[in-house]
Amino acid sequence: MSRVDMAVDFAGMHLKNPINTASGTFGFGWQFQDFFDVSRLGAITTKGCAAEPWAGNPKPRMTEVKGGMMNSVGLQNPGVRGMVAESGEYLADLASRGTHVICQVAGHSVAEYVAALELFEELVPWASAFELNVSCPNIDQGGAAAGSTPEGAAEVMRACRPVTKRPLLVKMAPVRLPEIARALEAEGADGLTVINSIPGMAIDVHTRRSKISKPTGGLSGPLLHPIAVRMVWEVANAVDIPVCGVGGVTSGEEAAEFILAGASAVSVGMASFAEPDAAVRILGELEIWAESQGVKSISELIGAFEC
Amino acid sequence: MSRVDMAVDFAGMHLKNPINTASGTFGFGWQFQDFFDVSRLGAITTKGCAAEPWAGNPKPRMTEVKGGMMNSVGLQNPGVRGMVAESGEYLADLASRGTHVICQVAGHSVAEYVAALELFEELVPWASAFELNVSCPNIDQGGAAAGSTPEGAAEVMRACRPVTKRPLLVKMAPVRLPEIARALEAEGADGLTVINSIPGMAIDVHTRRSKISKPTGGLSGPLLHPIAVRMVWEVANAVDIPVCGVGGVTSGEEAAEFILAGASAVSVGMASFAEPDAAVRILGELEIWAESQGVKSISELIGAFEC
Amino acid sequence: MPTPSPARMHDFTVVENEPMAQGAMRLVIHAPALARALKPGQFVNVAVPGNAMSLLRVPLSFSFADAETGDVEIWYAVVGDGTRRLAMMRPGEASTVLGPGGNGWTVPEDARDIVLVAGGIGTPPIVSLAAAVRAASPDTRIRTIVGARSASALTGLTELRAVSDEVLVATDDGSAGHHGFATDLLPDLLAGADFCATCGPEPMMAAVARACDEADVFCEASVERMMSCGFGACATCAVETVNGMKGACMCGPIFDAKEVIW
Amino acid sequence: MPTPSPARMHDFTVVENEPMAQGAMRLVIHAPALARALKPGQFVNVAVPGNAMSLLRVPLSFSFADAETGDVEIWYAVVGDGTRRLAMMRPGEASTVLGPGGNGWTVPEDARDIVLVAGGIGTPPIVSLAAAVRAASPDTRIRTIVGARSASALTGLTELRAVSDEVLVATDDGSAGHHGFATDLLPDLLAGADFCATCGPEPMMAAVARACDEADVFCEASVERMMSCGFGACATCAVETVNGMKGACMCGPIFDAKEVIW
Ligand SMILES: Cc1cc2nc3c(=O)[nH]c(=O)nc-3n(C[C@H](O)[C@H](O)[C@H](O)COP(=O)(O)OP(=O)(O)OC[C@H]3O[C@@H](n4cnc5c(N)ncnc54)[C@H](O)[C@@H]3O)c2cc1C
Ligand SMILES: Cc1cc2nc3c(=O)[nH]c(=O)nc-3n(C[C@H](O)[C@H](O)[C@H](O)COP(=O)(O)OP(=O)(O)OC[C@H]3O[C@@H](n4cnc5c(N)ncnc54)[C@H](O)[C@@H]3O)c2cc1C
Ligand SMILES: Cc1cc2nc3c(=O)[nH]c(=O)nc-3n(C[C@H](O)[C@H](O)[C@H](O)COP(=O)(O)O)c2cc1C
Ligand SMILES: Cc1cc2nc3c(=O)[nH]c(=O)nc-3n(C[C@H](O)[C@H](O)[C@H](O)COP(=O)(O)O)c2cc1C
Ligand code: FES
Ligand code: FES
Repeated sequence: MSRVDMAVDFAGMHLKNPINTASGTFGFGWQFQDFFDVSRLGAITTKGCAAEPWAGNPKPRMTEVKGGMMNSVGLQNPGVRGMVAESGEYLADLASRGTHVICQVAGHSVAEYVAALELFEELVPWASAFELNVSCPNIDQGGAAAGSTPEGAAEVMRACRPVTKRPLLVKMAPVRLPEIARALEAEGADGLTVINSIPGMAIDVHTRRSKISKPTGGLSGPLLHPIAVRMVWEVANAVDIPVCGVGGVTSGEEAAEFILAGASAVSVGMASFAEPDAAVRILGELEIWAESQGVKSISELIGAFEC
Repeated sequence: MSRVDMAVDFAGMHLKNPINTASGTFGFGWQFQDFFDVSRLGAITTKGCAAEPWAGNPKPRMTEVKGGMMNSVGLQNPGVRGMVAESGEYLADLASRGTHVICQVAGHSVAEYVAALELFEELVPWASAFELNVSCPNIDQGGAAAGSTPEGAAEVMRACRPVTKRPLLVKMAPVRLPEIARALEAEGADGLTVINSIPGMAIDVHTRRSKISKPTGGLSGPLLHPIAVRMVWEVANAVDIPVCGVGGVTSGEEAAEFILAGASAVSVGMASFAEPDAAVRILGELEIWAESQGVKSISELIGAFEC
Repeated sequence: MPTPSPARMHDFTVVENEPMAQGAMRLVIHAPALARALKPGQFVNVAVPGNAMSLLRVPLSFSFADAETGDVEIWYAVVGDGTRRLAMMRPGEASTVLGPGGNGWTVPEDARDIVLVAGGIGTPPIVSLAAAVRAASPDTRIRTIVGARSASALTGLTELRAVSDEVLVATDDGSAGHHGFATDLLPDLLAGADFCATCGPEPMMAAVARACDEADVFCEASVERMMSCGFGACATCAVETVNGMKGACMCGPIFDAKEVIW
Repeated sequence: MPTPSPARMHDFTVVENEPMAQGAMRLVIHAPALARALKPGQFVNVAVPGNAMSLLRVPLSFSFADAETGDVEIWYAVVGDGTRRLAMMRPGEASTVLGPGGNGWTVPEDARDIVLVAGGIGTPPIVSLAAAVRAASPDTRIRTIVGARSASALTGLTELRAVSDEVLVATDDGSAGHHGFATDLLPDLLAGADFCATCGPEPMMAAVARACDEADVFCEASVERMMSCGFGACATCAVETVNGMKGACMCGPIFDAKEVIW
């Protein structure tokens, strides 16, 4: 029994603790069920799905870089219907055990976001919230473009807002954060997930070609962390809606940095690849830290960075 | 004797090789003179100097992060006159030995950039070029702000352009690169240095305070490299003026990635701290790579990335 | 819900780690529960200590898994930072391994004449398969082709000869066996065969797949991809198939060679 | 041109690396040219292997440098990743060290009654200074105060007793000597002193500086800053002084205590 109440309110959800999982790094949850009790987490965010299945990018889709990895999966997904058929039962059960399920929504255009969200709204009663991924660096049109200007992001939000009464989160690109955050808040976003992977490049200097099938890919891992903490702080200072911190979390202290910077929740990403139960270890470490801070509730620490 | 001609043309300078040093990581050159023959480098870029001396930020000014470091030096500098008095003789001699000296120019406002550049123009006949640092993340006004919008960057360039006929480079912030690059090219910039350190944050979760004296600092080191390579590629594709790549170079292959991505020169930054002769080791490795590529001149490899 | 990966987290200690051929090492690890669980064609995912900048595991096939001793044998080429660090692990050193990963070979029950084609460092899954087939059915005919750049890079000859009826060798430089591609030798062997398994460089496997298609022999191939997780969570390992993208770590690494778009 | 740092790159091997007090280790490295060059108060900058994510060296003072044997002795507190990795280096292991860095103490030629104040892991530069003063002038009076959190964290007592006329001890918890701050004991000693040197936590050194100022005794302090390079190239080590910012690695680490804005 912890002496600190780990529960937090995040975008209209009451999470039993702040630990969430980053979209695209936790599959649809069931991939982890034999490694640990997934229902110990506050929430999970599922891989971005579009109205129709996407094949994603050619191989190779991944390369390691110093301090992380770079991927060009290109949002391969089974489509909303495929996802529900495959994983719906598991996710509904997980939701019934008190872990909020956040379904990420993908699209190449405003119309595709709306179409995917409409399908989700209809087919996934167990989902607590939806996250619009307007920032995937790995798709040729739509994603990156939409999320990289205040106007583009606002347009997606404006079109999606009427589709559901459930909380709508937006996964933000690592660019022009405060501006875009304000634009999204104005259009009714309930929360912001900061940040998506930062576009990078890794060249094989012998073949002179990209180490992945596209010239650029999305960077994940520890290399992002100090950048992501700064971005969370900027966004938390710019808007009143809550923020979920993402980027390079491998320890409870790194999660704590996000919370101090103003995040109400923290997602574990690629750390789960090499260590499938990383999220629950990090939760334990976060709890120890919260206890060391002499607070009754971890919510007291949200934004408690002093400067 | 190398079988590859390592000379490159960069912004009106003929460099004996593409290796340059990143401003703020190489002092004023003489700090390295007992570690290796600095005149083996194509160029060096000196610490940013303003018209008047700056005291910089309080301590602590540095913390290590995974894959790099974060600093908040805040452009402490002796002012142009102080710099010339202290280091002018050394730099003039270095220039006479065929290593181009690029003097970086700092300011809090357009007027201060102009004032510093005017002083430089008058006092440093031995400098081959000037680099406007419109992107220092560690000063409260001016720097970061000026370089983070196309309008702001263009304004600085427009005001400085008439002051000197020597090449004017601009050290770019890691934001909105292609747009800002085009704006700078339109105002007559001769070359672009990409990128300055990325702002980050590191929180001591026990004291809840920043690990440095400011809430945010500038990140350097390997963690930047894949991001910087991508940004160099974007800029090189956006403009016709040449680019110098900076960020996380610790090996010849990492320098080669910048060249393939479109950089005509490459600066070594924090690698010189732990290994003072890193730049010349990297030069040797770059030469070996160039030889392996079966070219007559390393210039053939500039932008030779295939995608 | 689809079936999750059979992979579990295991501690291991290094038993042996020695050079075995040009650029290749033979690693024996002690991990009893893993050794009991592994089926030929599956893989393991090893956490290699020594570089805090590298967070991912190294996916590797196995050549032998001994349920009695608890040892698992791995043959690997030293190609980059991860395998270089692996090559530095000394007997007694410990780390963790995730496994078994993937599906394993599915030799048809009634196969009585099988052909195996291994190239380069692709021998391990072929070696474990050959041993299993031989153990299960002493009179199945096993004919094997092993290829490599050069004689010094050949692996698994002894092990494969011990269980095969015939082992043919091909080297790119002619320093051993046939001077040329392993697949040059294949068409002759396929006549009469009812199953073919292959693991090696992708162009080789593609050629094997084509030859089997022409000879109408059912062929399985062990397909490699850059893997981030190894248990179905990341989609970096996708293989283009005639039935859409399929993850190498869950639907593979063993694929019906006809299904793969080479 | 200002004088560049005297630092050069040296290879070293570890001779000894053993716990010496609560949380502190005693390291002896073999680096002959460095041992010959070091003057009391200077520092060295050690590359510690074992973490590819950490690129900077660890700056450390030295307690003894033996020009004959070529050995340099370092006492360090294990406080973070760099010093934790250093604590794992075994005798025989090799790496590189940059040094000597900085300026060293400047004891006035005519000083005949000196007071030394060391706190925590700040003893090394005081130990090397005391030994040098004693060697140079057998009849200079040396009185020393050593402070620490607790008796088990005291370092350098034996070494300092061997060369001091008197050694006073203070611990925060009273487990040895005076129960309280080292600086509580200072005013009595300063009467008659003509030089004071201090190294330890910044609040302690500030108090020493104040006391010396009041007693009109020339005082030098060894000031620590986060250092990126250690040879004047980065400006991360700046110390605020009444004469503006001064780099701890070039103008320091030893400063006239009156010059420092504490
Ligand atoms: C299911 C599976 C089984 C494998 N079995 C074996 C085996 O039994 N023996 C063996 O030697 N190798 C095997 N590999 C390949 C092995 O995983 C890679 O050689 C290894 O990951 C390289 O890591 P590195 O850090 O040393 O090299 P890196 O520096 O990461 O890369 C060096 C080269 O290896 C390639 N590579 C790197 N990682 C992978 C990967 N995960 N999959 C495919 N290619 C990669 C890169 O494209 C590059 O050309 C297998 C791969 C998979 C997916
Ligand atoms: C000139 C000089 C001489 C020194 N001499 C000694 C010595 O003789 N014995 C000794 O134990 N320590 C000495 N230090 C301090 C020593 O450098 C730090 O304790 C060490 O760098 C910590 O590294 P880390 O990676 O273990 O800790 P980190 O994880 O980097 O940090 C742990 C703690 O140490 C502090 N710290 C880290 N690096 C430095 C640094 N470069 N300077 C000051 N504080 C730092 C941090 O603020 C933090 O509180 C000296 C420092 C300087 C600048
Ligand atoms: C293989 C992979 C796939 C990803 N797919 C998605 C995705 O579908 N949607 C998304 O918003 N982010 C995706 N991401 C980004 C992560 O959600 C996360 O923002 C990023 O990895 C940074 O967090 P980390 O450093 O903790 O991994 C993906 C990341 C990886 C590594
Ligand atoms: C201590 C320090 C001081 C710096 N000072 C400056 C500066 O004055 N002007 C500037 O444009 N960049 C400055 N930089 C940024 C570097 O020039 C470079 O852009 C950055 O460090 C990335 O390169 P690296 O990863 O190779 O170090 C500084 C970096 C460091 C670490
Ligand atoms: S390696 Fe992650 S899904 Fe296959
Ligand atoms: S540590 Fe770099 S200037 Fe002092």
